Amino acid sequence: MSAHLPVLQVLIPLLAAPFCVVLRHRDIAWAISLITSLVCFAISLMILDQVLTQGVISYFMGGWPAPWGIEFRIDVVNAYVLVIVSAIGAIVSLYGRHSINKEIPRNQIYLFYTAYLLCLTGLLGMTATGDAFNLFVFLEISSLSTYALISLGKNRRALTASYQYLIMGTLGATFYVIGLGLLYMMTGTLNIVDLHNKLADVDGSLRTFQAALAFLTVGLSLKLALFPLHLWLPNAYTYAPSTVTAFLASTATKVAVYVMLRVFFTIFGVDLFEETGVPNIIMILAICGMFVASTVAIFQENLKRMLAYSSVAQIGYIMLGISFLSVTGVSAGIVHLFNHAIMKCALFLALGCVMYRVGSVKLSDMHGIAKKMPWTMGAFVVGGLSLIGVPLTVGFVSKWYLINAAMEADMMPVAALILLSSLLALVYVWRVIEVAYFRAPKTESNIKEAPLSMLIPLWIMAGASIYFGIDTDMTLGVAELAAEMLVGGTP
Amino acid sequence: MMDRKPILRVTAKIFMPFILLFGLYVQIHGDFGPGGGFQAGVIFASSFILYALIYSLHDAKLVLSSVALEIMAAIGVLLFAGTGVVSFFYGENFLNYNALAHDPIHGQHYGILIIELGVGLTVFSAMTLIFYTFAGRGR
Amino acid sequence: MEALDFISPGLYNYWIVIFLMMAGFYIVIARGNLVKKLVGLNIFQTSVFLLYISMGKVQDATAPILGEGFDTFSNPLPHVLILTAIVVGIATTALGLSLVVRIREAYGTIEDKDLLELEDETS
Amino acid sequence: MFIAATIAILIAMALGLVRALLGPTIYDRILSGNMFGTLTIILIAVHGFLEGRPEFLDIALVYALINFVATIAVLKYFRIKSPDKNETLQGEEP
Amino acid sequence: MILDVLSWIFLLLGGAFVIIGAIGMLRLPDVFSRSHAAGMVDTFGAGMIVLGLMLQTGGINLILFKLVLILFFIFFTSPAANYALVRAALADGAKPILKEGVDLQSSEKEEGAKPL
Amino acid sequence: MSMELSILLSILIPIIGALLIAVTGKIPNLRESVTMITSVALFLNVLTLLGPVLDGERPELQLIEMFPGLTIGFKVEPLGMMFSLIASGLWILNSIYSIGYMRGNNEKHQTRFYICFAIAIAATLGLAYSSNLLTLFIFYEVLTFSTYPLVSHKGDENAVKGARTYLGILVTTSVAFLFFAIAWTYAAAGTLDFVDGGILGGNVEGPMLGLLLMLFIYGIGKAAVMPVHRWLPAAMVAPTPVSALLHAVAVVKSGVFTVVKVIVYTFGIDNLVNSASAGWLVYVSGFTIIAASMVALRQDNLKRRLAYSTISQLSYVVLAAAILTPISAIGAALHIAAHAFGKITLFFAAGSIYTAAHKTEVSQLNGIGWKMPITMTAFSIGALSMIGLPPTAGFISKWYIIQGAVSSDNFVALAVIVLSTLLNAGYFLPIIYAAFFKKEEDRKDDHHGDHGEAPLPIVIAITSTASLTVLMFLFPDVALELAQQMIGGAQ
Amino acid sequence: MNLRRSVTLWIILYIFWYILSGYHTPLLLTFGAIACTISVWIAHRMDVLDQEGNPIHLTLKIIPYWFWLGGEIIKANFELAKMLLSPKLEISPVMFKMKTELTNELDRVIYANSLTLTPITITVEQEGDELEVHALTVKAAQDILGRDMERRVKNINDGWEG
Ligand code: NA
Ligand code: NA
Repeated sequence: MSAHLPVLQVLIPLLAAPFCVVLRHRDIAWAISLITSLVCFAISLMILDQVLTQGVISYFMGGWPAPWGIEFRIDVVNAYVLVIVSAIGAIVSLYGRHSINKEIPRNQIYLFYTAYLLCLTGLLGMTATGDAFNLFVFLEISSLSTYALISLGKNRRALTASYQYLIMGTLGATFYVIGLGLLYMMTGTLNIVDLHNKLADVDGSLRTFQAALAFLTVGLSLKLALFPLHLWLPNAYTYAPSTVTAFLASTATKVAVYVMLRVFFTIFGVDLFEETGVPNIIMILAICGMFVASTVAIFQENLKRMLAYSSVAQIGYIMLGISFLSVTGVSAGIVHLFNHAIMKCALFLALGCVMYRVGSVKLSDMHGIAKKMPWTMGAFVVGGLSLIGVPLTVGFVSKWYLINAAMEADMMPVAALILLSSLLALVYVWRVIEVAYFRAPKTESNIKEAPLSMLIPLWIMAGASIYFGIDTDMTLGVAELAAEMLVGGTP
Repeated sequence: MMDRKPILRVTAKIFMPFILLFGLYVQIHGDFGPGGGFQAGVIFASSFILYALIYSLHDAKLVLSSVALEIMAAIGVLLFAGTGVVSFFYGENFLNYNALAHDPIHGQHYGILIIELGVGLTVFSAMTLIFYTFAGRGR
Repeated sequence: MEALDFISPGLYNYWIVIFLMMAGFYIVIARGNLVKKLVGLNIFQTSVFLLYISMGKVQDATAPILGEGFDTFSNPLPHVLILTAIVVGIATTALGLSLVVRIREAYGTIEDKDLLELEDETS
Repeated sequence: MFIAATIAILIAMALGLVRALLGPTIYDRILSGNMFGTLTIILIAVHGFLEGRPEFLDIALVYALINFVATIAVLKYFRIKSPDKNETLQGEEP
Repeated sequence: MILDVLSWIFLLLGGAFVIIGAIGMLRLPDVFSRSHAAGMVDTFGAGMIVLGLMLQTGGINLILFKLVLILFFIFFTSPAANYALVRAALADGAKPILKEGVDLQSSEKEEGAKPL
Repeated sequence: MSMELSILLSILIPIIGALLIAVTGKIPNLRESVTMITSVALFLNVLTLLGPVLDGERPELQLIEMFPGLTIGFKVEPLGMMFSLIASGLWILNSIYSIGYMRGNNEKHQTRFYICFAIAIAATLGLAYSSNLLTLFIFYEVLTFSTYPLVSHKGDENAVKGARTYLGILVTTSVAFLFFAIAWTYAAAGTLDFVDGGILGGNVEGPMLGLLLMLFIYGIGKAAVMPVHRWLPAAMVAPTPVSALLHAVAVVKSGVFTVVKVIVYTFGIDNLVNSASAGWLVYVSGFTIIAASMVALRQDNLKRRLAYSTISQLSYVVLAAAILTPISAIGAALHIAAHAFGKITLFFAAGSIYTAAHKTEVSQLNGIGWKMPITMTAFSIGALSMIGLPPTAGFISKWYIIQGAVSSDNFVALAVIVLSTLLNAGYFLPIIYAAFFKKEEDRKDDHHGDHGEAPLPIVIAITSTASLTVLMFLFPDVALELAQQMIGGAQ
Repeated sequence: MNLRRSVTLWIILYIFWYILSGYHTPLLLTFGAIACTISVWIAHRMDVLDQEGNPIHLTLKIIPYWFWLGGEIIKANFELAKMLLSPKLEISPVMFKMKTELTNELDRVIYANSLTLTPITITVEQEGDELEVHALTVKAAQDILGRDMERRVKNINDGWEG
């Protein structure tokens, strides 16, 4: 069976989803999604192992060779992303049961798990596939289920948030398909590696490449919420059910970034990509995003919204790293992909616990909460420190690499800007710490610590954001391999 | 309601069986041209939606209930993905149907037929379901 | 026929594509009514279908289906792609519409402007 | 000759679009939308001939069906959804 | 050859009527009168073009049959859609622009029906 | 006991202490006993390292290697040895004093106070033993954050405002400048280890070296070189034991300690002398000395006057290091110790006056010397040390600094020292004069008119620190030996 | 279930299938049979299998009517085209209600649709024996009231009792 791992990775959640519909019971649906996501995680680890030991895995649907058949092609880069997505998926499933039972109407819970599994399918599919159009299909599977998941939020604003995301997301996906269509006209293929090979022979003007790349970039930027195309994100993250927010924040945008890496480095290649001038634009937008979003985050009263803006800023870091076009920079971007997924997951899971017990994640409702929920807030602090980039947390590792990439490129001011924006992160994290730890509770209430079934996944993530801040062999090692491969131009 | 709209009702009545059959035709002949399942699903769903529009949602649900549709959608997905899995057990890649019959040509045909059936079922039930919720909520 | 070259397949298509793109995009951005935005979105997506239709003859790839007495299509790929894109488009529209219905239920309006006011009140 | 027909259809589509934009009532727009749909079907059919791709006829048929269903659906939707009749009839919101 | 010429004539005629109908859409004063023009495009214009295509199929075959289906479909659904539209407009309170002072009764023949 | 274990214990003992304090928080006597035992144990543990270090050994402990070239590790060198001795030794006295002060003033949140205090000490020792800049940076930040609750201890609006200024300035400068400088150093030298003779020689040159030095100096906000001194007066909202911690035991000492370490082990004195890009530092620190003294002259609030005195005294250390001669470097090291003993005495005295007489202003101190003879005698000894007169420690350190300035013909430095000595005398001698030779004014609204000496623990503490100030003058051998060893390596 | 109508519908559908299919292999023909059965079954469930929904009784007589109607459509279209192209848009729209003599609901629908298919007149509402018609010219309105078309529709259905 090990030969079929790439397709099983995507197929298992897809097959599991209908069972949730047919069986209809919320606990059974939860059990299905938990088992499925654990299996997915195991498979992703096996795939990573295979890739690291045997090199690139190529799997052709139906046995037809490229470019006709759809290929699942897994190298270090996407093996790594598969691990991230499925790990977060497993943690979130483990965590979600109580939170979902509380936040979602009873008769819709089985639909929630169905949509969740479909979303997982889409994200894993996007990552695993080697066909650019197939990627679009998976993108839409994940997007559609995401819209559904967001709309399940309790507040009625979840509906408008979902609608807003639907409009922006669809625009993004359509831009992507247009860009892809232009590439297809030039090359006649949709296979990513094939595209790379054939683009080299196309003697089109720079204009045509720019046009195609522009469409692809704008489309993907919408999906990954690159400033200033992030407008859908704050509402979506704020009003979605807590579990969904945690899942989306740590997977959806990450996968979109991965796709962008593929487009930039695998399809176009560093040289052509650099020639188009797009990297400079991305760098500027990334830096603007880091500052604007962090600044806005400081003024948020709703913590989910605060973290949402922080995500926009963090995406800025990732894109900044990529825009350096150097091994160090791209490594920084890729490792931050992983690191940010972990820390944001921890943070949103912590907020999920607060939501579960307090019923609100507004700062004004959290005075002195650390006394009542020490473990939850402890994990929040760990995540927050990581967000700031404090040494011994994952956030430090990526920021260190990022700054080094800037220094390497002789861009001292950029390095300084990275640090200054970390200060903004410090301000918004500190606001929470001060309120949670140093303010007296407004009213006497009998808020208890969150249940263990939520705390354990939360602390797995919090622990991971410390562990991988100290032991960087795995994350950095793989990220560097991936970056070398992408920047080195070997598809 | 239905008695007051004879023009629409009669038009729908005459067309309904033909639309349904056309849907099935597209479904079965899908393997001669790609994408049959989807088109068939759309056509089939359109006929149900038309029926619900001209008669009523209640009437449409009597013909096919939401629960039945949800289960059909699920079966559709299972058919689609499950067929591919079968090929594993013959040591072939996912979606490789050469294994499904004695000779590869027929194997592929059966495979595609079943897959398209899955797609058609899913598309049909998903579209109809969405319409049901949409129309059911709108008053 | 040379005078009419501008409408020969390969050129006039692109003008339509561009026009539809612009029109759809404009409607999505400028319209305040949620349904109209969806209509705009659909028009925008339609431009993609046209784009893919107009490249029907780009390459001479053959269908990966084994022949059995009947001919294979010259290049079925765009065909498949369009259909897929249409499925996605329809699914998106349907989901969008059901969201609009629920928004109407929750807020009593589907105008952007009114929604913003209502949200400001509650938040 | 196919091309002449194509041009005619495109011109008609453009004129229909003008009406759709002018309105003034929602029904004018639906009417031209429906006409636009029919013209699209014909265009697909003619285009199929032009390109030697008769399989486009299937698409045309499906499109015709959807066009019809969509028109009925939209009419039903808008009639139900306009508690204030004058507003709908004036079409354009201020 | 004759079929060809006939086909061209149908195509041109269809094209012409499609355009004329579209012009009618623009010129006519209200949604009720415009629906006449729309019907013209939907049925006659479209029908002529499809007829023209039918003559190009070169014999009785599947393509011809599908074109017939399209034709049938258009002819059956167009009046229904048109009716649904006009009825909806009327029910919504739209007032048709009518010529005033017309007395259909006066010019009526003996055995004719009476307008209510 | 192995030396590795001693190093580890130096950090672990206060942390374990903090945990025990948390556990025993409900029983004040037990809690305070834990504090005392911990501080004594720590001091004894630190003492075990002194012998080997004096014998020329440099015990090392590598804790974590995050990635190649970036480690969390410790290495005890003479300067760090001296600093750790000061910090752990003064902690004992400060604990004694704290018990008297906190109980005497009925302060709230005492458990939190002792916990944070212990953590701050742990951070200080970690900082003192750091073998590289990154480790140092981490403990530097831990120190900042662990002292925040101490500074904002009173919890009223004023305290929170002051604490925020404290945190804001220290963190901002450390992240924006210090961390940036560290990253730059790493990018240039490929290592962050403290090495005899520095690591930057040949890597960064000319004006860039000056710029880097500037980033370090202003990044080390704890050294309070103007204009980043604002946090120090702002932190005067803290209770007196905390002020003592800030001014004498840990915080500002960490600042100047870091400055000396960076100049000696990162830049290398020779390297800086050769490149002549450190000249500006003499002026900047000189200006700070004079300006802060003049501000101190105008302060009526006793603690504020002491605060500005600290700013001025810290710049002595910076100036001494900036003179860039071995002798002045010895002076710098000695001045860290001398100022520690002197200033803690002065703060203890201020707190003692507050506890016993509830007086905070200089103008209220007329005749107080007769009511609180021990306190005011100790105060006088501290003041003499600040001015640099025998028989106090301040004389010795100042002597070395002057020698350095003379030997390098640095007349600017010399002039600054002479002028500032006059100014120091100008703001300290009037206090002593008023305390002993002016008559107390009769004030009817003063309910605390009748008071005697402060509580016993305070008296014990203050006597001990004053004695240390004198003892260091009489027996400067150990301190001198350590300081010389530090320089010995650099030559 | 109306067995006669079900069977006839099945047969008609199967012919439809046979023509559409093009590939007359046993497999596809079997599929066709299944498809027709499913369609009839659903149609039955939808309750569309009555004389309105499956008007097989009209098959022969309606064809001459179609030819006649075709002629009318052509005439009316040219008339409307002339009106639309003339610089002065000479229209005189009228709308009126009338009672039809047709007794059968299906006939009424055929009549109403025929009116709509020929330009210049459209049916706005048809309910029971009452018809509301919009005409672009007074003359067209008067033609309707002349009842020529109505009689022809009545003829199609002559002799059949529903
Ligand atoms: Na008519
Ligand atoms: Na008509």
